[in-house]
Amino acid sequence: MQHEELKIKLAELLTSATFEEGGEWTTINVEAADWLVFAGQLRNDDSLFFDYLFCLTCVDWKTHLIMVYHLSSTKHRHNMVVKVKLDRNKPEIETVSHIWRTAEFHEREVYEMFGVNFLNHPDLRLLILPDGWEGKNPLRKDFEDPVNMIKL
Amino acid sequence: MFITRYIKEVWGAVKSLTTGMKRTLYYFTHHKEIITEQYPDNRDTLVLPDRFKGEVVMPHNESNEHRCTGCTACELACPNGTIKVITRFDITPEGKKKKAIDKLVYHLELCTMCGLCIEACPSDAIKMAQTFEHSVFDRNKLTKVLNNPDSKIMEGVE
Amino acid sequence: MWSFSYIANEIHEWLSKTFNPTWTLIIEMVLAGVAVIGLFAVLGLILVIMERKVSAWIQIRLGPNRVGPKGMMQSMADTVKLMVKEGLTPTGADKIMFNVAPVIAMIVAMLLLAPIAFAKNFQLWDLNIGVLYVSCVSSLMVISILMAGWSSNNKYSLLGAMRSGAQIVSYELSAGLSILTIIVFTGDLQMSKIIASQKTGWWIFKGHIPALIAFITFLIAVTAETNRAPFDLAEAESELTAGFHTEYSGMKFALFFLAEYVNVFIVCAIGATLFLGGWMPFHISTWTGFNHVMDYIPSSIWFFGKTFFLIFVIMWFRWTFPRLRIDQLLNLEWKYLLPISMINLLVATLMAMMGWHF
Amino acid sequence: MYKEPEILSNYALGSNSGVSLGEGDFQINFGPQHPATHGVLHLVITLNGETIKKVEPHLGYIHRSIEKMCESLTYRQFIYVTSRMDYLSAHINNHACALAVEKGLQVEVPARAQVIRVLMDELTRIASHELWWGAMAMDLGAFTPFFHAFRERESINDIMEETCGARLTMNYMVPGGVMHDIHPNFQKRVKDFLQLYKRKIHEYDELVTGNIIFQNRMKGIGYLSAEDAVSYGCSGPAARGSGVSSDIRKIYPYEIYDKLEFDEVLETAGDSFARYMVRIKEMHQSIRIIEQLIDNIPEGDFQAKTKNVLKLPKGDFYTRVETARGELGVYIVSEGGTTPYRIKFRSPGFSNLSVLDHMARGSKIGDLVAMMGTLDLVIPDIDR
Repeated sequence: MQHEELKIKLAELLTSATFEEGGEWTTINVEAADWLVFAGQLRNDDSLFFDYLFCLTCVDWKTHLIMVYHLSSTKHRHNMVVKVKLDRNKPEIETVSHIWRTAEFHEREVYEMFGVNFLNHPDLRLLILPDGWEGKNPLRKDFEDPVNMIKL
Repeated sequence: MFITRYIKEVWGAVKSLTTGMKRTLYYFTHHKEIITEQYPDNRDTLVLPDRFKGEVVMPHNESNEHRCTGCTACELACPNGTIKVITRFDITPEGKKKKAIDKLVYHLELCTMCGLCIEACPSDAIKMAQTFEHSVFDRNKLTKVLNNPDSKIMEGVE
Repeated sequence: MWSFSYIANEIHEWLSKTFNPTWTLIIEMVLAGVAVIGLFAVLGLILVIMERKVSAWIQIRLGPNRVGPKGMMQSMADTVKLMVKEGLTPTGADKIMFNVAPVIAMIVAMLLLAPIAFAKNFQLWDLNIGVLYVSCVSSLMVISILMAGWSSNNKYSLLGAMRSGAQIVSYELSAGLSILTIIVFTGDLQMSKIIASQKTGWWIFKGHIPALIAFITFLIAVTAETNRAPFDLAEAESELTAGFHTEYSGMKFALFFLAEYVNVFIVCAIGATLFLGGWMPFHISTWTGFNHVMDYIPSSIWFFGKTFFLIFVIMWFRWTFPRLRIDQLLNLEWKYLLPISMINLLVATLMAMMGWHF
Repeated sequence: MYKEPEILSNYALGSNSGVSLGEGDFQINFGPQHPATHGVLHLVITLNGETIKKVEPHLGYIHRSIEKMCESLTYRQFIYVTSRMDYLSAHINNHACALAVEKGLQVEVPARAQVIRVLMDELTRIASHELWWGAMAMDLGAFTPFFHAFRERESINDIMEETCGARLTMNYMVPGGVMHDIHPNFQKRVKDFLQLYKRKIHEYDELVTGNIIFQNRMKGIGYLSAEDAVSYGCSGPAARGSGVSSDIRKIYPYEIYDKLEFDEVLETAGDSFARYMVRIKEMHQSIRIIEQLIDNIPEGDFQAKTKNVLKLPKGDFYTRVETARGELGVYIVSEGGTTPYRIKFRSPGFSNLSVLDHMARGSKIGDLVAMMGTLDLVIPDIDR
């Protein structure tokens, strides 16, 4: 499906969503509350069929966090980006690991690196950081590590 | 039939195993296929390609002159903070102040041999040397000063 | 003149003249013990360097080439290294069993040397059930591996030991059956008589196809019994780090290492005795001149030559094949080797009854 | 910051992990130092006898936080760090980053540079597959193929050393092209390599592929269905072994891949042997690409003119390339400055590792090693 077509279809599915222009792929902003239902529709709708979540990450914008989901369809070969804005002090979002199994690992990574709490995640534990890690989440902008200098 | 299939299976297995054994026997008997390089015995004949990135050096000519103007382009280009340019101001015969390097400090222990400093240098003052035996007993020896003592900038390099 | 049997007889005569019979026997036993231990050490050194060179050439490498002439002293250096290493015993281990296991491995290997004929008339003990003795004692090897694996208090070791238990017990069967094929032909269990029966030709030639099949089965089975690749599941480096000897270090590890190589030597020696005529030279029936030349080569060289050829074949296996999985290993034994060797034994018995072999 | 955990054995299965320790079950730590993990991967395996009940990866032993490091490096500098992620396909990682920066700057890369880049990518892919082939055979207990694979790989490394100046972490790609022109000997040496490769390639089949033990160890092991492969985000040979068409070079062509003749290798069996065959055949396809290009390197610049200080416009830039292990995504969020605001590397190994638990359940411990071999896990790529 082409960009314009996809936009119309997506706007039908979720009326509250806004689109972001300028990117390479169709980019849609979704509220955190709508995300779980919307994700299921993206995966299961035959004309959309976004079955391949190829990138899941988070960006810390100092005032808020933004979850970024890159989706692709192996059937229709179209791509889209979903952005979900989260509260920085209490970031919570529903997990999508039962829709795209790959999200399980990626969400665990985001959980420890950004402190985003994924609700109903089957196994939300530290994956990369050592057991017993306390304190801030390393990829947030205000993280400073006095032992291992990262900035030069 | 079961028996023929069984025999075929065994026969195929034996055949595939002997193919592999033939190959290894070939290498066992053909010693000229050996590819081992006996470093450090072959040190004299070992030639490294001229582009090999081993270490940053600053070439000097016979009258102890280099081409570095002290512009700090290499220092800015380096991703690891490997290079530190310490500049001083020389008084030229005309009485003007001119920037020149006092020391160009190079931390070999931090260097990843990416070659970005060489690319960045506008006056071709530094280049990569083809050395690779960098081990020393003291870490301090890895911090090097690239310009020779009392060296001067070459005429005509701006 | 300078054959092994000559030297042995000289020593025996001198001892008989000097001491009374009891002392003679005791001194002879001590001498034999020293000789066996010496043989172990020498075998260990030679086989390790041989393995390393064979693997190197197969893998287009040079192999050890620094210590001594052409690297031949490399295994000496390794021995020194292993001897000066600290032999750790893990805290949670069963100390007695842990330390006894490698010794048992060595004792089993030593016992196995008794009935082997190294040269003409040169044998420690020519007992009348030689072959039976060998197949009985060799199955004791599994005890040391099980002890080592269980007492280490390490899950990898335990897994390795359990694998090894299943493996050795099942492969004993087809090794035994293939030995039985030759016994059916000879009609005797005594080593010297088995060798004597091959005076006119080795069993691998005389016994037609059944002997050949038995020989191949024997090779596969003993490779498995000595835990060598492709059947090295007890060690399985890439799966169980080092299997049953994961926790061993220093001299205790060296004993296991040595026992493995001595076991390889012994099974190859038995294979050479049963199928390739032991110390018997290679004869072609009517070529008298050729047979004469062959007779001129000392019997010990014939024996060691054949044995080392078989050892090379087993090493060749090791450096060519990938490892089997545990269920495939047992499949191979119970579904392929065992039925084949049983049918083979049946055919061999028929042949022996009808006198169809040469 | 880091506190020693109070309970040392908190690797015990969590209540929500789906499997509980039954009678006769036990757990072993597979790694971080283990001969088969080829690095510092730590798997906690729950076993019942020899049968695997659960595989649980614990990562982070070689985590260097490359994503955070890149936030303080300029667009020219950050490329070199990515060589250290998947060190076996360093060129392709650098290529992905260079492409992402070029996408932001909207620089046209000269034709010569494009061809050189593709040539280097394919050589890297062959070198990476060679190492995988040897290492995987070694995992299965055959030691000889490892050395035979290194013979061919070594000649690729020599080519790299001559042209790029380094053997493993070349840092040859720069935004706008490549750092230097190719070495005058390059074409001749590549042709020599092709000859050597063609002379030796049949030995791979003799030693490993055709071997009955190897086939039995591989066939039917580690089955992965096409739906699972997509759902778990598998890419590269791991997905193509299950029949999922996922070659980025074909689907979303970059550089000159759309003008080249090569096939996307697809196997439908979905087992370890299928993944093995995909990689073996992929080497042939790479050879095909190199043969098409080696005599047709166009004349011209090897680098586009770019500004001294690169500044990406505000926005998101995402590039996908096909590395030897699968799809590598580089996601740059720019605020308009000289350094990226946030970088995310979507590494193929991370997603491919997540499928291991699903694949391995119910199989033997020896199979796990074979599966890990065919997934071709490179640990720095997983940890980043």
